[in-house]
Amino acid sequence: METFIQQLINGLTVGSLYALVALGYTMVYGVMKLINFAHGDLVAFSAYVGLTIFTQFYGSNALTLVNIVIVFSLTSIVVAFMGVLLERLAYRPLRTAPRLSAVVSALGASLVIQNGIMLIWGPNMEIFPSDIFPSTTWNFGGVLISYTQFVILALSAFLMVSLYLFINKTKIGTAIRATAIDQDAAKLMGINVNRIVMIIFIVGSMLGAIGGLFIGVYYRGLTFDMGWMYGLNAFIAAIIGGIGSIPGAMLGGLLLGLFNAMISGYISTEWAETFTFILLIIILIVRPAGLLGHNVAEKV
Amino acid sequence: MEYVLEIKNVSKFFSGLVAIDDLTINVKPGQIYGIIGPNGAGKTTLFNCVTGIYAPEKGSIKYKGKDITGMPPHKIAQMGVLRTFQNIRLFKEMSVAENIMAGYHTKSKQKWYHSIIHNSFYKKDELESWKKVEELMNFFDLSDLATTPTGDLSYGKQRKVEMARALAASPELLILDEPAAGLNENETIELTKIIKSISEMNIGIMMIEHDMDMVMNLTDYITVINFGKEISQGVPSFVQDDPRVIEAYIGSDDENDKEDANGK
Amino acid sequence: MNNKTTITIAFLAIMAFLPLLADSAWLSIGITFLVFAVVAFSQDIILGRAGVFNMGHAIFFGIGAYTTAILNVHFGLEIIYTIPFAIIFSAIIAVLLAGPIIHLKGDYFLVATIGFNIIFEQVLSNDIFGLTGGPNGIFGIDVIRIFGYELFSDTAIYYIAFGLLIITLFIIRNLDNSKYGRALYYINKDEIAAKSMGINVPYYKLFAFALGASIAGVAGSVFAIQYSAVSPESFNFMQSVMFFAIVLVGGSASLPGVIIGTFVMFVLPELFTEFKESRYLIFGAAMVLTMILRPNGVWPVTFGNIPKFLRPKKGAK
Amino acid sequence: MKIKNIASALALSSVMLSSVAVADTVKIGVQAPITGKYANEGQSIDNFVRLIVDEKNAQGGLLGKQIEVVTCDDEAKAQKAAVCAKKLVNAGVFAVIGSYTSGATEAAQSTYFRNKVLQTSDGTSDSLIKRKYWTFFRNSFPNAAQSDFTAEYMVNVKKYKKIVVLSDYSSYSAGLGDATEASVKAINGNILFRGKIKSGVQNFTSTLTKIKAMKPDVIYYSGYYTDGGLLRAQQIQLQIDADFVGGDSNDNPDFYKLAGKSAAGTVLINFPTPEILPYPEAKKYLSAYKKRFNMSPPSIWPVTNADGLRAIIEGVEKTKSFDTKKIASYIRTMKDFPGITGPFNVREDGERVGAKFVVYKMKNDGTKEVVK
Repeated sequence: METFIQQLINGLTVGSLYALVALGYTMVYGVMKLINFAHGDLVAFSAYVGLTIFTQFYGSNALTLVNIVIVFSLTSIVVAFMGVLLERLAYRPLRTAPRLSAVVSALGASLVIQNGIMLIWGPNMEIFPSDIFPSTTWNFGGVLISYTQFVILALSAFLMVSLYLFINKTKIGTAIRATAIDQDAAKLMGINVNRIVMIIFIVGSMLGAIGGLFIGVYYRGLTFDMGWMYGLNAFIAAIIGGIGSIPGAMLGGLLLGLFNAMISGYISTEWAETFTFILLIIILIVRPAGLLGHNVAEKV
Repeated sequence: MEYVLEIKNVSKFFSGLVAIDDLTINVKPGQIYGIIGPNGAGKTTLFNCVTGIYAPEKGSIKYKGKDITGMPPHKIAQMGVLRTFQNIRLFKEMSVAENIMAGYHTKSKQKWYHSIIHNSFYKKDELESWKKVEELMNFFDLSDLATTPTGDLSYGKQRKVEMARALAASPELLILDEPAAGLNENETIELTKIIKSISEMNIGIMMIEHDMDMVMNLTDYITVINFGKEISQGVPSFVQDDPRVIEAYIGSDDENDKEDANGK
Repeated sequence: MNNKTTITIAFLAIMAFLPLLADSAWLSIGITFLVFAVVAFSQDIILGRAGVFNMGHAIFFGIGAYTTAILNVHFGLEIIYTIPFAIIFSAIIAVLLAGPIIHLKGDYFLVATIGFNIIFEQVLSNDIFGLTGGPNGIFGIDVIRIFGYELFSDTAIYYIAFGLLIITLFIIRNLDNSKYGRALYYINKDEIAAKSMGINVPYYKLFAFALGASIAGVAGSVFAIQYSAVSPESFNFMQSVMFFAIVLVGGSASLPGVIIGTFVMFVLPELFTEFKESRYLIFGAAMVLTMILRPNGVWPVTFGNIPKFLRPKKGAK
Repeated sequence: MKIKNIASALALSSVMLSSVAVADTVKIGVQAPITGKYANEGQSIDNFVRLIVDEKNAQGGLLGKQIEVVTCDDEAKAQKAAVCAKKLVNAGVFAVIGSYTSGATEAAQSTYFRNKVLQTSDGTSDSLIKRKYWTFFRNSFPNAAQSDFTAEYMVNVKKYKKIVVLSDYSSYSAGLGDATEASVKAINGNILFRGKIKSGVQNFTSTLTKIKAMKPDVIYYSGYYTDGGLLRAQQIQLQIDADFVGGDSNDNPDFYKLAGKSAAGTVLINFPTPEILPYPEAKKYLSAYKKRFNMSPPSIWPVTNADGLRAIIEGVEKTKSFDTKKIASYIRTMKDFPGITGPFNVREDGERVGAKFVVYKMKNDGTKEVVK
């Protein structure tokens, strides 16, 4: 039982990272119907930027809370700027082009960011300091939660609730939802679609940046191609939840984290990815719109 | 066999909303059957049910006495029910001849291996196919445009290509969704003649049209629908004077407006 | 003689004489180019013609290579006899994998094929049934013998690959001028219109898969012969991304387009080794830029491929 | 484009032809990952080869001929390695040093064999000598030697009763893991669990939680430090009360950076690192290397490759010929040739014998002490 609950905690931690990243995919897909393949690489980029700021400004001394907040904010701003730049340069010129052109452009942008990271920070692993958060671990009857895990779970939950409120309760949120449903109609209603897309990229990139920083703080080792793996998992999470659906991305992320943990914990580490993708394919076949998305009838 | 198409008590819902409601329509071979009604009445939805794009929730559709309800579109087309689209669906980048060839697909007897090895059977079949395309291009006066991409053609020409494409499949039921939309007066007159001569080949024709002059001139029989329901049925002269029809059309939009429910 | 034929003949002539000029190292780059061009052409049948978003094409290339490797190394079958199996297995696997998901639309299909490719990598790496050799792959594949002659020189392998390219181009030409080939274009351009003309969309899409996969399968066999070794990393997801990008950057269903794409992605890196560090950055930027400047690829396809007697006489209009 | 391709191909081949014609030099090839993930190792192999060759050339060369080094970058990829092999053979080398990884070495082996070119590599995969090519000999020690040593240490020295063996999926790591499992079983040790993790996924908590429930005495990991350090950190975070023993590729400063304070107590089994090699040749060559390149080799592997080269040079000088067949059989009969990495003995099948290993233990402050 302890083992099971421990696996649950393990799964939820990584699941909330997936969820944070998945939100970026799902928001962009919702509005632009584009798989932003470069999003995972932005996440990796944010981890590197965060590390550079940490080491530049604070050395490896233990950090105060204020400093941590500053690093997180600065990184988010830099990455949000990158996200907007990405949209301007690689996606906006292709908004009316064939679907596949945008897909190729996204793949190209992913290569550019990934190899840009390699050229800037080098091909070898960069390592986060191990003492950003205290190394406290709480023991609840054999089930362990570390300080870092707790911060990840709590802050992710906070961010997701905030985003949910932002999308559902604010005027901008309403405009985003309207644009996602019908861009042309939204335009007619006086919504500036370019501005909405920019907001989507800012918010998505910032969430991805927080995810990337968590990955850095929790796992510490950074490689220039790491974004691809987190991106892929997060993207699968977005599809499981129903791509385009924001609560879907959150649910999908958590479920995928749990699913991975349970498969590796109880069935097989050898075939863990295979199981993940079989799950994905089954969901695509049985319920292509995902758990929380809804099917749109084909128009003729 | 009296009817080429028998639609019996067909209903179709979209997420709980009724799109067509208990319609019954019978089309005879060689008959030109008009479907009219205000925008959003469910006319195109009816056509989509007949051609298999949608499966109706209730009722049955019979083609030449055979039940085709819920069959996939390509099977229905293979049986001889061909259509054109309200918002022209041609293969834009491809030439007029290649577009018409698409209609001949069901008639060509080529097997998969003929796409790898071209034997004498292939050559014969291919020649026959292109001859048919040539015949249709002559019929529709499109021969000069054989190699032109259809995307570059005028609206009227595109409508003709779409009809030629449907005819290439030698249909027994031809479904035309607003064939005159966007056409000028001369083109409409030409189109009327063409439709007439198609019906003389004993092909049943079902058409949606907003151009009332054309409908009244051309059709043998009409069903008027509104909100998915039949409100009147009969020969043109009867329908024209039916008070229920006049009432349905009062306050409705300009007759050339796009039907919103049919989308893109 | 039209433009396309001229280009094809000129290209084949250059490729035919290349071994006379190149040394062995350049020859093996030449072989790689030919093999990858064949794979790209086979992907072009699925992606460029049928318009199916297949991002797992390396699977079929890999099935062919592993079929040859396994049958030769584990079962002692002569290389030449492994090729029919490579064709058939690739086609069968293609239909089995694509079949259940063939109705999925665009991006969903793409994601499912990414999934298949990653499962495929894992199957190879986990040494399934003790056949695939795990992450090492399979070494020591025999040389190819035809009519008792051992063909082990690079020149011989080059001409085998060259022959395969010619056969592929021949098949593609025949395909484009047939009922099946045209059906693929119709589906690509407008699926609903194609359906309404009586075209059985899933059937033709699966046909494209089977044909594309079997050609990729033979290319895989030649690849295995060239290196006398196969390993999972040659058939990973990144390779599929490359084959996907080649077709779209060059131009869907366009012969020069696919040749240009293959050349840029696989041969240029060999020529400009000094840019090795930044070459993927340059590739990525080139992919973005090409799509912005030429959304339909560097050299897009042109239609109007109809018999002479149907062409309007000059000056008719 | 096409024309340029042919032109450059022509230019290249003519350069090669003309250089083969010059008879007063001999060529030695280096096949190594100059770029990519293992670039630092590959570059160091190239550096070390050039150091030794320059020394030899300064002494008047090999049998009076100056040695020329031709380097080919295989990026540690099998496919590139096959191309490299052909390039080097065409360049007219009589011997090749490399490559760094077993996979790239194995992919090139048959080409060198067919063209009678000597090859020596540090690759540790047991399969490298399976085909018994006379052209090939190993300059490091095989996985089997390390796994026997590790098994002996865990089962007989530390008396662990419940052993967990983990590896990643790479050929090196999975091979060492399998070999260790077999070695432990061969001396009647108890393998509780043999698992694999995927390199780079970073989250190993599920596997570790599962292992925790089995209550092992020791977790042995045969993969690379990039995963080993995290594995150790997550083991401590999950409070799994077991020792951690790492295979040679865990021995890297980044292991401690990744594991942080959790690194303390970790045991690593490795070949002696260059700094602690006790042999006179080691002092000489390593200080020369440091002087010239302003750093030490990143690991022992460039050094074993240097020994491979020195063995070949010795073979040429003793047989007074460049006949590779003669050199190869001479190398197989040498007795305790004084290598930088210790006495150099090669068995008939090309295997280097007489492996030496060191056991290190990590201390709290990140330094390591030699236990054995």
